[in-house]
Amino acid sequence: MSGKQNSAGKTVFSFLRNNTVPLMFILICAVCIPISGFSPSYLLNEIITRLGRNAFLILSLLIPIMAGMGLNFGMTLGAMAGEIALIFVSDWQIWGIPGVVLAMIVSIPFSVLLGWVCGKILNMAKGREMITSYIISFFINGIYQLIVLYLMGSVIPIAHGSIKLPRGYGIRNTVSLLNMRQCIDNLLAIRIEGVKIPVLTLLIIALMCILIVWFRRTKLGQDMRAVGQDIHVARDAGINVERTRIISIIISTVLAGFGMILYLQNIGNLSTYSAHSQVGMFCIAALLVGGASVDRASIGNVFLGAILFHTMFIVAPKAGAVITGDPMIGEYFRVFVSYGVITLALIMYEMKKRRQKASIGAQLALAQKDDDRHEPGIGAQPSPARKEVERHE
Amino acid sequence: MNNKRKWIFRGCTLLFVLLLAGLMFLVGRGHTVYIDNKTLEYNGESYSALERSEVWINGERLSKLSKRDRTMTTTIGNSFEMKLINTEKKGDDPTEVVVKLSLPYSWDGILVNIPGYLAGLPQEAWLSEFIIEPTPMEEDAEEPAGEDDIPTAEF
Amino acid sequence: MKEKLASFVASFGLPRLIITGFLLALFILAPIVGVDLPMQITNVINRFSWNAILVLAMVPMVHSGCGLNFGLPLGIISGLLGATLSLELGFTGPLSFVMAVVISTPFALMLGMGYGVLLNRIKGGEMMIATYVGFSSVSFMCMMWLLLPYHKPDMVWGMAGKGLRTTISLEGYYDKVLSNFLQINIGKVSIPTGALLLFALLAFAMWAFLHTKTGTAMTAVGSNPTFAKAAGIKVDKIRMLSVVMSTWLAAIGILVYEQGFGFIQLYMAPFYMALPAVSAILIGGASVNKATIVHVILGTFLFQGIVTMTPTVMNSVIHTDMSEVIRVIASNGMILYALTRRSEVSR
Amino acid sequence: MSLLEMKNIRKDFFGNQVLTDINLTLEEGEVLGLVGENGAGKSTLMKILFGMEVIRDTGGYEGDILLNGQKVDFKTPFEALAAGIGMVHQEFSLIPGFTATENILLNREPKKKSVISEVFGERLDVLNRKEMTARSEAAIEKMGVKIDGTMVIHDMPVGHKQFTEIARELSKDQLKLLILDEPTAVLTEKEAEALLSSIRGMAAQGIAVIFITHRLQEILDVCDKVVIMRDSCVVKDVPSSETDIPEITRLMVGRQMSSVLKTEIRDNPDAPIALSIRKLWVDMPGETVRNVNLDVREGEILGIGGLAGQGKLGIPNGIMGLYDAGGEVTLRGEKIPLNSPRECLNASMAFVSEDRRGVGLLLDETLEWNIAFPAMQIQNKFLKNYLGGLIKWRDEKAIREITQWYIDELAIKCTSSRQKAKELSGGNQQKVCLAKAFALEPGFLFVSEPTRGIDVGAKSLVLNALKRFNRKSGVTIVMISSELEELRQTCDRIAIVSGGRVAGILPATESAEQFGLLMISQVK
Repeated sequence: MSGKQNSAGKTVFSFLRNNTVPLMFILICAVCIPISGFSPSYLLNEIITRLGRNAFLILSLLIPIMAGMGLNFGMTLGAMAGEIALIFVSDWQIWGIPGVVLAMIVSIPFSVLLGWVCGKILNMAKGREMITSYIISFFINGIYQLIVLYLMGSVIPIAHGSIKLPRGYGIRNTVSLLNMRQCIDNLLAIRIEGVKIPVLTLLIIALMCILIVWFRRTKLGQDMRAVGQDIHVARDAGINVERTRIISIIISTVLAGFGMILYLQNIGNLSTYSAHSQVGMFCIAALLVGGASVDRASIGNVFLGAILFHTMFIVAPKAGAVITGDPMIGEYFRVFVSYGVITLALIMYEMKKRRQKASIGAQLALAQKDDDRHEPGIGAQPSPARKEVERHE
Repeated sequence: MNNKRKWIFRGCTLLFVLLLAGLMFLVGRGHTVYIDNKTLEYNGESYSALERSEVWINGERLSKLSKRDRTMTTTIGNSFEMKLINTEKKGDDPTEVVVKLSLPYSWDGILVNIPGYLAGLPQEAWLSEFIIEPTPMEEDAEEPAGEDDIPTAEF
Repeated sequence: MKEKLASFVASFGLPRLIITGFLLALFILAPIVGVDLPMQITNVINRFSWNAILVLAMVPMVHSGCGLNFGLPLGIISGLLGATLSLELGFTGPLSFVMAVVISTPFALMLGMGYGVLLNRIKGGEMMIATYVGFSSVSFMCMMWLLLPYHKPDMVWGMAGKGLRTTISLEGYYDKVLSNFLQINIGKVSIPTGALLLFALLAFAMWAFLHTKTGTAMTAVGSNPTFAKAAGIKVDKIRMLSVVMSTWLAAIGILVYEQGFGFIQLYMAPFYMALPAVSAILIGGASVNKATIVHVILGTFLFQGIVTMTPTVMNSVIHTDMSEVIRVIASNGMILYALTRRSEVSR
Repeated sequence: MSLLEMKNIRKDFFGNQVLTDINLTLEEGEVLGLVGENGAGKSTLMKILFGMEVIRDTGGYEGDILLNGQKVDFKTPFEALAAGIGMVHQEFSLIPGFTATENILLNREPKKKSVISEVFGERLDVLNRKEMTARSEAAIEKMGVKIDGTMVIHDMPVGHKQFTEIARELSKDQLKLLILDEPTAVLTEKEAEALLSSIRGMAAQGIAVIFITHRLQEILDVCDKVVIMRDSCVVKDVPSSETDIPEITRLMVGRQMSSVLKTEIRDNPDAPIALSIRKLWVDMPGETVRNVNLDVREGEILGIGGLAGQGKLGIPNGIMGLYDAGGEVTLRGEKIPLNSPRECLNASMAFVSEDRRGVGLLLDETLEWNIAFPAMQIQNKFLKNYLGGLIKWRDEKAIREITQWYIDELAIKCTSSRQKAKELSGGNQQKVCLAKAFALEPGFLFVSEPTRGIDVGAKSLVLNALKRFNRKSGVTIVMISSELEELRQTCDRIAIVSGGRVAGILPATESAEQFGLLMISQVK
């Protein structure tokens, strides 16, 4: 009887522990929504807009996680590739959906190149992929600035003055994408009780999800999962580990490029030098809010995360303003929460690794007790967890 | 053999993507079309402005042009179609004209003169490139904020 | 000869060589293109004196094997708390600096200890988590700067009467108190003796510490934690000590920076302060697990040299200010280089 | 024609002969049992056969390997696999989050083509799950032991993991020869039986098996012939029906003892107990200790021997606090708290670890630091006190002197006392480790595998230094070694650890067979 209760308590506890972050966010949202006083239809509208805007970007993070490379802070690279493509396309004056499609095509070579570089570097820094990919995003940002601020218009031909800085080269701080603004969102869009649903965008996202599911079932997907779980075993089995890892980063970068283009077509203008700088951080935070961890993430995490994170994002400033009378508090609060959630997820991941190690000692002590009782029996079997843990150190 | 087959497939895909890109260049080219109702001087002759001209695009009225008025619209692709409902002189009955134009690829802004078009003049008389003087915007050319940016609210 | 050169390049590191060469070229170019060299040198020395202690703060954690302290902002926050409280409590002039140091110390110790406990629980993942601990604490303090009951009129927003301003002028407080202390002027070059002296003092203390029993233990922990454990060292305690030291030095470092700069910068300003310090010490020759005082001095000088010299010299040469971009590429490139080296401890 | 023939195989690691003129033949469907002490050369032989990279990296091997009469020389394990040789290693090579089926067919999955894979290459083929299930089931069938193909590895009992590995080898159609390296070590009795019968089944299907184990009964049960190795040579190659366990044991460990050192061995049963160990368990990966009781007498050198992986290394590592441990340890009547290296060192115990590079040395620091460090930290030696002891300054001069003294005393070959530890050879590094322990002037010393990986000359120097230290200063020493001969030369009494427990304690003068029997008594 008590044993049953105990095990039920344990399941509840482990459920709570494994889902701390999403539960915390549900709580935050539940408190903030009534305080903010937004109407449900407004909220719903905003959430759907933001879901359509961001889901694709967040999806791009899944594949490196599958390949065991952690959260790809280098997705910023894809975002930059997308931005470069958009600058070109808007200089060529290709508008509307053709503009978006062309930008995606143009972004591919840039993304592949950047992803390849990133993958190469990460292969040199195994075990600290995350901090390295994080620094790579800064480093490439420098190169991006060099290209966009100094080379475009002077070396790389840019025809239109409207996107160039007055000095004759370099791109302006904002490039208007008015001519492709929400072109995808508005096509086939339907309104239900004042809530606009961008059907085409959602279709594209759904297609992407199907692609990811399909990808998991391919040989390459299987190899990535193998590499992600145990790099040595995968190598012994003849899988080209380095190449597989590079491919996973390239795919992620290309998808991030597409995601950034979709994101910017919704926003309608491009902040040339800052649009990408926070994108990685927000996407990673959203994914983690959805209950993903450094080594495990699913499509469900993406959507749950996008919805919860953006609900918080919408209501926090207003709620903060209502509570403290200062709208900035809410602004800072949501920034704090984004960083806090990443910090928490990273800490929990590292602690989980340590906990696994510590549990074996406890098992041995237990076996010893059994041993005493059954003396002089041959004794307990080596603990089954043993070998796995050794390998994973 | 297998390799060859692989490269054929890859080549086809690449070709397809490039063709798609090319197609996008054609169908996605955006233009701004300016429609003028002004008196046109051509070869010493003068074609006077209409009393009134309504410009309809895609079944919606864009604007109503009086004498010396100008309106503008944007269009994607190189073919452009509009319907004009013209009143030549005060008191005249309005006449309907459907205008179909093929827009030159390299021009961003295109100026169409209605009186010239209606008079059946050669194309170079009523179709011209419209260049906006790049107005020096007061946007500061300072360094981008870059990494010191505060995370923005817009996301 | 060629081999010797190759081995020198290998040991010194190509990126480091490029950066040193670049700075040398700048110094040579400067007089040719008509830049005021004495003024530039004064600038470099001044900026060196502002930043050196922040770079010095990297040393203890590198020594104890915690890696590069990307969590520097945590220490900076303690310094900012000390600074603002010192002003709020009405101290002025040099005394306000002393009080800022005194007040920030307990904050640095407390935050450092918490940070140390955390880092001891996540051995192996220090650098990434440190980065994000820094970020979260900065964004948390953004709220606090608004909410904490500061009242001093020259610190808070004029309209609301509460909430600290983003930048607070230190005029009348400790603006340049160290720099002007015993300042030496040789021709056009002026040397901020006081600030340099404080750095020298702290650097000496650090050097001395590394020669004591505990300092030796710290180096051993960084060099081989299992060896240290087998030799009876409480590894966690030593690591904790190094984290606290680093945090405290960061607190002092930001105060010295402020006295040179003349302003307290709040809110998002400490956000990316770790990166320049990290890349400076790496440029100086440190690696993820080895760092000395020489690396600190050399690195700060090289880094600040590039930061100050590039804008002016580049501007005179090509009439474009590419310094920001060059700084970003050089400093982050240096960090990348260090991260991708196989960790230099041979096992 | 034989399936496999190995002729005059020789191999040395940097001048250290590990295989001498090995000859071996194996017929189709034959089961060969390979036995020998650790370090006898079994695994090196198998590595050569399997084309492991480590062999080529260390200069290759001499002699010929003939497979079906054809000379082969595998550059990589993949070539060996292609030629029909499969090997199940001691450590599992399985992906924990995959099912048994996915692991069995790892990187050999049947696939289906699609338009996308035509463009982006065959890695984008979709896996053919149905075919995978069929193939893995066929392999499991072949093995004769029932395991669930859909079960995820990390939920499996250890035995099933082992069977998954074997099934993986069996799923390769070209498999002709299967090498099993101590496959029963992790199995329960029932599972081991199942495995043995499946080996017989495989043999019946014409697959030859090389079976390495320490459980001699298994060899006799299942093998057609036994090959016994000792000291890098094959000492006997007999049909298993013509031999028995005592003979095999004797051949495994038997050796003529050098009579020179025998005289120095003393046994003093009346000496007081120095260290008493009760109910010790240690969680050291691969060297688990369970319920060890052991008494060490004052002034003796006690040897601890046993086969690798049986837990002998866990004992000192656990007591000295390097791995999680539990139980009771008393030194001269005082209880020593476990899991605290500091307390042990304070109680004047010292430890020379078997893991020189990982635990024993600060590779990037000077010899001075290495030798003086523990003594400085534990006993405040080599320090100058300033401000009434507030500042404890490193006394570089004293450190240099003591280092120099040990360099001379132990004949450490180095350029100076400031040379970095990583630049020394293995034997000299070991001497530095000893010097580090001696500098603590301990009352009780653990020495773990003092001669591992060092050449013969250095070996006797190190062992002599230990013996001298014990005899001169009367320090009690516990020496752990895999080499029985070395223990018998140096120690007074020898405890044999088997299956994580002390199987017995014998005087060093006892015959090799006796030790051998103890070694395999509780092997699991």
